[in-house]
Amino acid sequence: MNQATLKRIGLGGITGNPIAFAVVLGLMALLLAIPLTHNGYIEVVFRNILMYAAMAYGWNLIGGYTGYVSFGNVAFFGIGAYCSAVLATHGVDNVLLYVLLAMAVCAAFAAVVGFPVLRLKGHYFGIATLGVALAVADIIANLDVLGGTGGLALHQVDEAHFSLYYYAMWLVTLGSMLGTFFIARSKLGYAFVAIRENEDAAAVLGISATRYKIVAWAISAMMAGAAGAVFAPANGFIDPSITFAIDSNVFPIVMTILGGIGTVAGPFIGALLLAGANELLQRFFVKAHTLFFGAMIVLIVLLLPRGLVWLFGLRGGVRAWLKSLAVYKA
Amino acid sequence: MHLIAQDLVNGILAGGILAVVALGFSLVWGIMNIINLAHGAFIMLGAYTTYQLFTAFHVDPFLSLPVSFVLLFALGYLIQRFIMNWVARAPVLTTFLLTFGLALLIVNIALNVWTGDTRGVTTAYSGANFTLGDVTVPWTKLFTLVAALAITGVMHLWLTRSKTGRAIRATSMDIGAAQLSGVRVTEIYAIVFGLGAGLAGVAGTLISLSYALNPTMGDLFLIKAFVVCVLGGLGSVQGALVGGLVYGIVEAFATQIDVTIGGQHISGSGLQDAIALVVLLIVLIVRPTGIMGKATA
Amino acid sequence: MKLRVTAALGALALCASLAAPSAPVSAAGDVIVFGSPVSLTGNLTKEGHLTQEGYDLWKNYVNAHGGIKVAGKSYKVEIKYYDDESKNDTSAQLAERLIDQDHVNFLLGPYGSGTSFTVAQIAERKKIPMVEGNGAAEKIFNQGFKYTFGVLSPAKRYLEGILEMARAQKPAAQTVAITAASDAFSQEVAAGAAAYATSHGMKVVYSNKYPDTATDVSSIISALKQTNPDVILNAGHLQDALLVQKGLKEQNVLAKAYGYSVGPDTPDFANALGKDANGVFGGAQWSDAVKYRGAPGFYTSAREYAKAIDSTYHHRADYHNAESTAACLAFQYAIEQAGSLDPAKVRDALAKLDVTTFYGILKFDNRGLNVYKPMVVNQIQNGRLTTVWPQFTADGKPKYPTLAWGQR
Amino acid sequence: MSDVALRISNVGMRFGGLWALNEVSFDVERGAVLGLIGPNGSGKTTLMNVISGVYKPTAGEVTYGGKRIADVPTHAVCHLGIARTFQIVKPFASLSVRENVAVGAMYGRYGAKRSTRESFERAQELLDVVGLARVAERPASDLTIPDRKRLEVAKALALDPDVLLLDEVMAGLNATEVDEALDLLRSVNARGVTLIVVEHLMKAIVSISTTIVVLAEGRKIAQGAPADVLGSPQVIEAYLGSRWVKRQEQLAVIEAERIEAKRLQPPEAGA
Repeated sequence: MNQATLKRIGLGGITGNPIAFAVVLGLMALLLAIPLTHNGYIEVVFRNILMYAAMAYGWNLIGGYTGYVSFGNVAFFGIGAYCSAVLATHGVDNVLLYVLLAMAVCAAFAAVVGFPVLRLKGHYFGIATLGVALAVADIIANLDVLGGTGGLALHQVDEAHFSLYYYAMWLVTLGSMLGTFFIARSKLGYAFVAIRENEDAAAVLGISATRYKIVAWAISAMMAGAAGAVFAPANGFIDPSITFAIDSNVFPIVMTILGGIGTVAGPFIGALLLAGANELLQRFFVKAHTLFFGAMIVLIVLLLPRGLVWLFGLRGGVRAWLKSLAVYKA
Repeated sequence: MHLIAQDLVNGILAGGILAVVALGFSLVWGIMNIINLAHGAFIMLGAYTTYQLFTAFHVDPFLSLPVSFVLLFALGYLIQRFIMNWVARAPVLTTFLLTFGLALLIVNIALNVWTGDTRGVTTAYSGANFTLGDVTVPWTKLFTLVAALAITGVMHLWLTRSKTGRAIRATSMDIGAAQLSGVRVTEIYAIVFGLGAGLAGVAGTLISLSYALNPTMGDLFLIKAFVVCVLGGLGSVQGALVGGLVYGIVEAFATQIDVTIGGQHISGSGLQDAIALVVLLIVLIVRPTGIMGKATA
Repeated sequence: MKLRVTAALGALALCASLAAPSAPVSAAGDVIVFGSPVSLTGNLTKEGHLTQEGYDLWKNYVNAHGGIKVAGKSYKVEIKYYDDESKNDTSAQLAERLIDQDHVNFLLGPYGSGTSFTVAQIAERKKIPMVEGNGAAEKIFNQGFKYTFGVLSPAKRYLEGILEMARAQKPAAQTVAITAASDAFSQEVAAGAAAYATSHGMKVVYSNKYPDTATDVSSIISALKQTNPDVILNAGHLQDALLVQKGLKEQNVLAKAYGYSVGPDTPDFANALGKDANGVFGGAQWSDAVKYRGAPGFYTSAREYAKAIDSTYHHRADYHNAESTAACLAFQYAIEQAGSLDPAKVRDALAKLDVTTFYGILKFDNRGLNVYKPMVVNQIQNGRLTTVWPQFTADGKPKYPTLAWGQR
Repeated sequence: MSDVALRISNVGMRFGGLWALNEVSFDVERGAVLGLIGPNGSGKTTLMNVISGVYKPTAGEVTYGGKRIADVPTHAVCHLGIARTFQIVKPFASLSVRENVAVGAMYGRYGAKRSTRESFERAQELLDVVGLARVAERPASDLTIPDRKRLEVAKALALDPDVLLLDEVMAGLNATEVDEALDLLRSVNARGVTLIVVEHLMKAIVSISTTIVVLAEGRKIAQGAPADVLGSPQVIEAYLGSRWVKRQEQLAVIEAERIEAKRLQPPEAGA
């Protein structure tokens, strides 16, 4: 089995394996029923899963589809959250407005910053985005109007509105998922993938790499920003250490890769599994859960180097799978 | 005037450590294309090695440098050989994910071994200093800088002169060609990863002299390593040094900025990360491969 | 195909087990269950453990002495812990779980101001009282929360005592330099100290902040050194306290007093610095030297409490221990006074609480904050933590001015 | 004759101290098939890169319909009607063969007018034309070398070009495949597409080109009809080296001697 054949395994086209996508859509439909449990805990757990999934979709678009590995998407999550907080402190109490403003601001910010930053390639792009994220966090932490490190308190969440944020987050995630699906299948998606595969060859085919990279990053920013915009009022309080947390930066990347990079199902599957497993481990191993969490990631990477979506495309049972693993060994 | 000189000295002294912090990270990234998120954990292990030797056997921290290098080299070598190698041909980000998991594992094992207590390595000469005109220079940090320079120099010589060093550089330029000329890439990779870990261990030892230890200390240095190695130029020994010094000096001078604009008090010190990062962005935009990086066509 | 089915089943099992309650904590009706998300891993592990020790010591005492009496009936106490890794979204999730899944009666606070704030909101929404002893940022108490109570003195008071002490010495301190980490708690501490100094005729000659991720503060120390202050204060956490103290020695900065908001009270501080820790002052919520006479139902004096901590956990009682235990005590007395486990009634009892304990007075203002208890000032003297201020509770005299480096 | 599609005037391209191209000038007429030949390193691929806008020339200019190509960004060059293939093929490895071609149809000259679906239909047509329909669904990274060359041509054709630059699309093909490729190019040319062909296979070049331009060490050394150009000793020397010329001369002498000997031999009786 050669590298080329391996690449085909589990790929199933630009949107990834269709069965995996169908399963994910089904799961999304099920998640709509979560608030019916009237269990705040379950709701918060899944709201956080959805939040991470939306951020993972954002990252997947620029990192997975366009091949520009961003280490700074948390900036958009944070900016989105602050958009909500600023509106809330000015008396606006409307999640839709929060999300719209966050998406607009994030897209604009991504476009402005993207112009110089997206000229950089590969690792240098990655670091530049990390720089942008840390700098944005630092600047907000030093701005008194935004509460500095003290943060901003939004209005108190009451029981009646509690599920509202769940549904809002669900919609943001569904939007990111379907957005990814339709973008991937559209001309835009093919431009992104062409840039990922070979920027020079893409240019010769008439694709303006600069333009489409910025478009990809702006859409990516909108997804993360929308998640942030719902997170802020749901959490009721934000500060730079919450909204620009390292985890919020790394987790979506980890989830996407674990689920299946450059697929529509991957980010969701990754988020569900990672956040779900983390929650369970935390419950059963109050102290050692992070240890097991680390071990779990290592094992999954070693057993499924191309992500969980790969499972859906594997044919020929355990033996074929083991055989295909050997190909990744140096 | 005296503050400017003092800041320059502070910056250079801090930059020397950052250079070593970034060196191993930069080599692994530049040569193997692996973003090693476990680098911070390796730094922490190096610091604890020094701590253990110091508290149990009163070994001077500087004397423990070779020990932490060797121990961490061995650890890195084994990890690459028996874990990372398993997915060596998978896409780049797969190994990135793997190092994320490894970092979690190592840090949490350390939490169980050493607990979350904060510890320090305080030697008899810790804090001793001398003055040059108005400028105060702490001996420990000066020695640290000297050690950092020496390590960078040795690394540079080894990479350019030794047979293995050349094989490493050949591999980083063209794996296929290197393989054809008889380089065992698996072995080279294990050595490079070991080297990266060993240098992280050395950095940890040097850090333990000025910074208190706890199992999660590595993360802060990991982020700095990211910035420094790109600032200087990925995979370049001199780049790490230049990047470290630039970063240290920028941070030192950023501290003294202090202005008030429209009622908003801006402390450069509070913004020192942001300032350093803006410098990074400017450098990258002017020179997309870092200060010492090779310009590519 | 088989693989996929296995995977799908695995995923299903995972979802299902999320919904299931964990170990049945409140089997019978004669147990009061408290819940607390604390930092058991992550960068606040140490503080999280101290918090947990404080809670557990109280639980063991109460259970060994017949439990809490509510309307004539004795209840045993149980505490359900989860690890919030000091992360905000995690502690929110855990607080919800404790309430909805584990059905705890009451919440004990997490460690840290940010997480306390998050959990406070959930307590408010669910109308479950929370008493916390480890989130001193005043912001938490300015939101109008009715179900959150803090047993500790607010952040702005942390360094006031040191300034008060330094002003009372001869020669009296005139000038002060303040360095502070950028996090919310430290900023409140610094602002409080600066306000106190200015309003009491002292001059703040230097004030600056550094990122709470700083690994080198030497340039701040260089700038501070130029202003030649009488008192050097640092508002931060253990790691930066060590960094600052080392840096001060490295640059040979001489002041009459060195004070830290957090650091000197943890044994780690003196262990890490050795002799260089001598002479350092630390603001503390409590020390084992305080001379309060506590109400019955628990150790009545600080000495007894310290002895219990030492024999159980084999280290000197830390104020994180004490304030955590105090949070439990607030519940104990409030529940007894309410004579009920009804959350609303216990809340009202907490609001009216006025009791003295080994830790000091437990009484809350209308925001839920314990503003009635003074802070203490400790000084490390010959490697030992000695309480030196306020005078009525001190077990030693402040050594002032602090000796030059190398003579300590 | 005045219908010039592409004008290359005094183009020079310097890399560091080396002039890869030096004062190269020639016109390409609309509808022509121009063969561009020269030894390795003579600057053929560099010239292709200049024409397709990948490199900006150090000196001189390339104009297409009176418009300077150096001012047009790479991605917009194809919108003018110029398409190219790469000597080292650059397929989008994880995309299928059809998708590879469809990307060209989407973003090429008439891409804006095509829906995604129409682009795929166009791609399928082109795959039929180049003979890749049988592997349309396979990932491009699976293709054999000859198929990759075909894919390059199909991608370029998907851009609906007026001028098509072909960089060694026949290298590595066997005799039958070369003939197929030539037929393909002829049919493309017959539809009015101007071709610029870089090729090592002399036979192929000669059979298809209307004009041949010869480059050596970055300079143009000859231009003209295939037969004329290939006959020129200067070209032969530059292209094949002086030893080859010498050997040809020796061969010519031997041949002349052989013929002479044959003439002198008396005819056999009864033959």
